[in-house]
Amino acid sequence: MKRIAVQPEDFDAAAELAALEALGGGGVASFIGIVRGEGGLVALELEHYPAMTEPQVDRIVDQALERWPLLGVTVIHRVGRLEPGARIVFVGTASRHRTAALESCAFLIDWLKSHAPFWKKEYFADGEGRWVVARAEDEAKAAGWQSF
Amino acid sequence: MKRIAVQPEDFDAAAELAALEALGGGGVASFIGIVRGEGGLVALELEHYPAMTEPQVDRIVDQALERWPLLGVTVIHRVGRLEPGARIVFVGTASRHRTAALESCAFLIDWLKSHAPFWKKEYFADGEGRWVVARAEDEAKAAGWQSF
Amino acid sequence: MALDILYFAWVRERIGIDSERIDQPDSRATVADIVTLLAARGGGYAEALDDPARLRAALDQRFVPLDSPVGEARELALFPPVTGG
Amino acid sequence: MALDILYFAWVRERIGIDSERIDQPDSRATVADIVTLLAARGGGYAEALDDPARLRAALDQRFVPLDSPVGEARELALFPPVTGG
Repeated sequence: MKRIAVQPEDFDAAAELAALEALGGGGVASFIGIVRGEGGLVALELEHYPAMTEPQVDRIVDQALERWPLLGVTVIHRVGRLEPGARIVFVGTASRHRTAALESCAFLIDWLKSHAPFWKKEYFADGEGRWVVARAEDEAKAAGWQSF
Repeated sequence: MKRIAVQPEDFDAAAELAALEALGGGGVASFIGIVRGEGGLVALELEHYPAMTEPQVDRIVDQALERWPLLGVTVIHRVGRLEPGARIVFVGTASRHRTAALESCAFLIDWLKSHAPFWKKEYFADGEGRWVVARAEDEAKAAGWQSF
Repeated sequence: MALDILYFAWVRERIGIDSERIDQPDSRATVADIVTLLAARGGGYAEALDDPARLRAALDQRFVPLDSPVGEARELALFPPVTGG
Repeated sequence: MALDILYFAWVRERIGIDSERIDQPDSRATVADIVTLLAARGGGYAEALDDPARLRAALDQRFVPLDSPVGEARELALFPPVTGG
């Protein structure tokens, strides 16, 4: 099972997990990213490159499927304006092996951060907007999987 | 937040995730273990050491809390008779940092496998029961965290 | 002093009971000494306990190596390596 | 041949448009050559594009290094390093 969605709408994490659990593997790992309301942040705006986003996420998912014995992968990434507490991203993996499920889940979120065409802009109470700067740490984390 | 439960009843993964999401961190990682119906398995019986189980899981959770900056940890482990497709265990972690959430989730499931007093017996269609043998691989995985 | 002994999984099944109380022989006795003592009873005890390498133990609900002295502990549990998660 | 150029995030904001079509100068031109060409327009273009080290690019929806030749590509996207997830 491969499920990829890029959408402004929220998602139902329970339904996504249930679909992965139903695949008959022994383990389902998931990661949910959430907007933090720190430093007076009032909203996050997620821009993306529509023609590229889904094909690129699909390539990342295919890499995970090549690398680990997975029964299912789900990636949902939201775009548009999101408020503190809102979910941004869901990554879920199902496998017969817990290590495969957990590692591939970590790989997918690391690669989404550094290899998928999304850009975050933070808005604060004073109306000011600030583009989030890519962290060298995230690049390094994604690069770490190359030699894995 | 620290939530530990050892129970025969199933759990509501969505409610557990929602509680972790509400803690204000940026990330929630989870792992759900499920009974696989392979080789004609009809049920899994989970025995445990009641006076020791919760205190021991609590110690493992405390180690995770010492090692990673976590806002919340939930561990639910079922006991008794479970059929294929049934959930066995839920581990969920919330943190400001996705890596802390993912690593601590992997640590917790590895340590539960090798450091919590549960024993699995598999029952097959012919009525035969077979105690699951601990895998050296699991011991090694748990030991790997020592030098982490 | 009395020592409660608990058995789990196939150790429990082979011995045929899940717990019993014994008189602790000596506070300097190790878990392994008690395993040897019990195995010497023969039958299910020998079957369950004759290969200490396959056993794990807890004293007062804490995992311990088999060469640990029982000391003042009130409860000794004997079982195979755990398989939870 | 026509080349569609797309801008994202602060590159888009500084230039003030999200896309435009240009005549491709030469199929041997690299992405960096086109960035230099556009930056030479000055104003928002210079502001957005004068430091290629801060830019990333995609040709026909595939990430490429800035020294890649544009070749037969129909769409070039210019943007800062991505920050999704």
